[in-house]
Amino acid sequence: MSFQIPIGPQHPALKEPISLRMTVEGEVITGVDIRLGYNHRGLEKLAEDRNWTQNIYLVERICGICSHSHATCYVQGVEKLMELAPPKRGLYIRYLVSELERIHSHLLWLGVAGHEAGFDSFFMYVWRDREVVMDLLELITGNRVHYAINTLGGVRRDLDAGQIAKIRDGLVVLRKRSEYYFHIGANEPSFVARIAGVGYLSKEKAVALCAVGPTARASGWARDVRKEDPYAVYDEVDFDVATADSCDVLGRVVVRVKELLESYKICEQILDKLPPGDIAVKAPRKAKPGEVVSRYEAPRGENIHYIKSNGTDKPERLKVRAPTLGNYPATVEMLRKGFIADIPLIFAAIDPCICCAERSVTLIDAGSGEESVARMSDLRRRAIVRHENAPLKRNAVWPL
Amino acid sequence: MAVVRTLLYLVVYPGLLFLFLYSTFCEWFDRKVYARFQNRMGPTHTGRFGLLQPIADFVKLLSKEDVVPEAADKRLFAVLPIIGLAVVSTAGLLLPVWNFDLANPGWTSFSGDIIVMLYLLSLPTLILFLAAWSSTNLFSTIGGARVLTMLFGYEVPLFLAVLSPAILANSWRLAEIAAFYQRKPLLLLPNLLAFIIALIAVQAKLERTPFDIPHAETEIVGGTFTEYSGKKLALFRLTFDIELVVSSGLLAAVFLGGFPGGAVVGFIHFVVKTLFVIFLLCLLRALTSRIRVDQVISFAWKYLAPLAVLQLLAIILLKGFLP
Amino acid sequence: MTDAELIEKLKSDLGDTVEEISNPARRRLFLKVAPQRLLAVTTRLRDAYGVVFLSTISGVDNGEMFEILYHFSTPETDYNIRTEIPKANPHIDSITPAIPGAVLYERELQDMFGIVVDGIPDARPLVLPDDWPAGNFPLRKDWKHERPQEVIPGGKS
Amino acid sequence: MLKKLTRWSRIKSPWILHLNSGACNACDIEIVAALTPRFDVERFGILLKATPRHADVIVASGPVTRQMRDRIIRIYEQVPDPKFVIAVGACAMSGCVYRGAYNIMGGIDQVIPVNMYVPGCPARPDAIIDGVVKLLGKL
Amino acid sequence: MKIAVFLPELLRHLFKKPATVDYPFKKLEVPKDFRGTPYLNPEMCIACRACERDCPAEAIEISSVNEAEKRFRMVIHNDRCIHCAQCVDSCPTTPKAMQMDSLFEIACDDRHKLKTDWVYVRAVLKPKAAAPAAAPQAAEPKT
Repeated sequence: MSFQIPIGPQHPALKEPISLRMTVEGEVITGVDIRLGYNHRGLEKLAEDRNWTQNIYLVERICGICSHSHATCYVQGVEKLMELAPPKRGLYIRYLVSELERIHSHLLWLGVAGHEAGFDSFFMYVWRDREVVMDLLELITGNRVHYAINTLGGVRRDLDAGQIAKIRDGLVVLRKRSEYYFHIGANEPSFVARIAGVGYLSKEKAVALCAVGPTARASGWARDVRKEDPYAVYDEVDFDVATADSCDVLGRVVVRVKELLESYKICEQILDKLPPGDIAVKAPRKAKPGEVVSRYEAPRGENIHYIKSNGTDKPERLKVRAPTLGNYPATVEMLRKGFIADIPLIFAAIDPCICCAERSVTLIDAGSGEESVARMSDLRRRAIVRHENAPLKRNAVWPL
Repeated sequence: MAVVRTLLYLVVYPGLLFLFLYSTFCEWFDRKVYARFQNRMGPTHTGRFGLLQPIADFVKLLSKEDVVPEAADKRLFAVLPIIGLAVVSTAGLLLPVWNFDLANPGWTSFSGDIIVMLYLLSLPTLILFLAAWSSTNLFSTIGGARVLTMLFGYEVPLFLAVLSPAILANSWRLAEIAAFYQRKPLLLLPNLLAFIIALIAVQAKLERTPFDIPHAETEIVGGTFTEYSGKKLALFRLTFDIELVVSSGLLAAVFLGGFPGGAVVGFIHFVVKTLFVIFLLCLLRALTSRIRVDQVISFAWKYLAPLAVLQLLAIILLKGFLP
Repeated sequence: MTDAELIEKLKSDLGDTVEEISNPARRRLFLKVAPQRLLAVTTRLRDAYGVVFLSTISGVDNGEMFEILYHFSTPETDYNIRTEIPKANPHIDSITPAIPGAVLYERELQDMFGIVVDGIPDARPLVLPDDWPAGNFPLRKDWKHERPQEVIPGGKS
Repeated sequence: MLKKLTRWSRIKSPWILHLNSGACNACDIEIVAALTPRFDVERFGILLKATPRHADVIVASGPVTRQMRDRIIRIYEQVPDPKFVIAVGACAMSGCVYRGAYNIMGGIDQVIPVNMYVPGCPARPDAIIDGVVKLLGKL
Repeated sequence: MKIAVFLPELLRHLFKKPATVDYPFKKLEVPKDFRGTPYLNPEMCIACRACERDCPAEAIEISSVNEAEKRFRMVIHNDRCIHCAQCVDSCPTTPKAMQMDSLFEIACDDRHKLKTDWVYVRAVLKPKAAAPAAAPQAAEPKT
């Protein structure tokens, strides 16, 4: 018996709206269809009537996990258009934040992978330790997510000695814990049984379907923008590109943990080499006409912004390609012939960031019961009634 | 007088009311220990130490709107939670906590009650399957199919594992098995392997990680319970809690030497031993990740069942050497 | 191979199939190609230069013309193939025979600009909602939309 | 007495459903972070539920995209009464930076009634807990 | 592969103090540069509208109440604010007229209550000279 199951847009395995329609026979998937569009917000159009400064914050809000990577990619490109040379110290701080963000993103992913596999203890421990890096980011930038540290021509906040010491302490803790999680992830039998051999993607397929980031690297294809097109400080620090050749979800776990360890290394080098001086230069309001292609290695893979200016204070065109979109064809390939139970794992293994891809998949809701769609006016009236009946008490304390 | 006593047995202690309270306590214990394993607090602010948390959940669910899907078989949909609750509560009555007096057994203790107990404990699985099937939701249907598939995996190892202490004790009555091991506690040791097998099988029966496949929320949303809400969900949750108590009570009675010592001491034995079993189950839950349904079946038939048979053989041989 | 050497090689190799090659920044090559020769150039680049990785396809509305850029990258350099098609008759050949991974970007191009991609294996809309009115292409410069009126529930209190 | 009991149980056991209507992930991750050991909302009996049928409180994040609008209403309808909605983050309240985009309908309150607004971009886990506490205090 | 690799960690944490913070009862400390809610320092404001122009989320609205008296009205929509502090960076005065405080627990059941509203008189760049004239009207924060 073959039937179709819808996954999403509201589904516990997905933190974001996307819809996958799986045709399954028993427990085996025979067909996959992805429908994007639930998360499509029309950002590229919006960017055309915002000025260069406003757009930093707009692109930052493409994604809440790799917010810094979008902002940096954009700022890098605009700085080239405006022919600005940010001071060294500013660049070092910018890429320190970007490596810390990679750490936060990979830790987050590691926890989510545990959660999707039903390994809740692992999830809880990883997320507990992720709070360490969140605290560091908050310390540097003033907010846990959406750091807003980039500005045209440099960064907005400087580091002082106390902060540097705290970052160093945090990195020591994180490195120790990451090594421990590597040990767990590679040794816990029930976890390994779930992820080994699942979601196979051969190197040939990965190349043909233009897979990016850790997905491609786990298939043995060593591509990393930081190495092949080193921007800013990456030709001054020493690091390796992590790869694995098992081509499955286990490989992707291994790649990400290895990248974590590389990131700690980069962070320490950045802190060691941090030069004194200014952190930013003043940026003009208008950019010269021109175009630029800006590439950046986000935690999920290559991030690419194409920016075209027409000489005004607003961009003519801003094209954003987030890594997740590039991984969808590969995901469809990986899901084929898998089990229902593997869907969340495989899907999580590309570390999907649907808001990044800013498009989305066809949803059918979880509940199949008869629904009458209430009219908007009706709902609004109800809301008003509720507001009137239930005023917020001053200093209302939750009776515990 | 006898009627009143029987009624008291049925309704208050050790019947429904006691089971209800004790099972909510066990759920709290389970959640709290699970949270502490994960370096969290767990329920804290509901009642003292969050003890009332399961009761709050239960009452809240009772007071919620009850939605029945249009396409579902309404009568079946409504009646199944009640049957499930009745079945596990009946199984609870068979526990040898209160009929400790061997010479004068109550009517709830009879030869062969261990078989009845195991049978009653496998009924909730079938009810769960029916519940999933009758709600006609896609995810529930998949959940229901997984429930049945898993049943074939864990049921045989569980039966075989519980059989081995019974054979050694030469009885089909729970109270007698318990009494036998109270006399010879050392003989509990040969059954250790069976105890582990039974623990794993009970974990699967209760659908807890790593066997929470039928309602794996990241895969098939709510699984079997996707369409249940309000009162019916409350009853199902209660069913699972009571099943947790009853099966841990069964394991305690068969593998840990029962609950000797009269009303008060026996009760303490009961609490300590069931909590110990629940602790082990909770540890198992925190320790593992969910596996796939095909892995459950192959694990059960490749390792659990042969080991259980081996254990059975060893016990029979041992019995030959015993005086 | 440096960018300058690569340009020489490309010029001698591709000849007049490429209208213009420029190199505005390090590792950024811009090739201008006529739309009819796009697939041929892409296939040639893929086979002879190892240009297999398509980063994305960007469309730009230039008023009378649509400019389409195919961003490729290789370990040596980045190739950006530019082609222009008239807005009045927006047709372009699909490059999926050469690069199967291009299908998503081509679908997006269809959605956002109303460019018809000939020979695309899967032409369904990708990002726009199901109830999107046909014939509206949001990224065209002449397309405007009206902001819905925002009603804030609750009175002033 | 019965009324008091149900009220008490409602305050003590709010089960939440997480609904993303096109958010940038930041609020979603912060909501999940509120479940993890550092903030651990299970202390208050809050559990994250997978299906709308089990939930009491919808925690919504993100601006409403055109494609999600009808689905949000359907999910809202599926939650059994009594139900509450918390809008987390600036996007869920008003659309923040996405105001005026062609595919955005505005905040959650343009589609379903909202009982509590939690500002922040993203709202910190403690701010989310604060919002939940204020909502429960209102009951 | 070993069996139960996670066991020591779990057992160790069973008797350890949980990592949970006692949040609603004990407030958390935020770092000193935390970006909370923006507020206006009306004496300093010169109504140049730089903040309004650079705000990415349309959260700041400046309208003129009375052109002759140079009375202006600024509304900060906290329900739209994304707490990026660009308004602080864009503000040309020293000390800044726009500032951020560390307040973040402002959850509310009504969006109207999240607006912050100021009516102020345009100040000159040297606040000391203008202060006596402006003082009676300025700084009427209505929340």
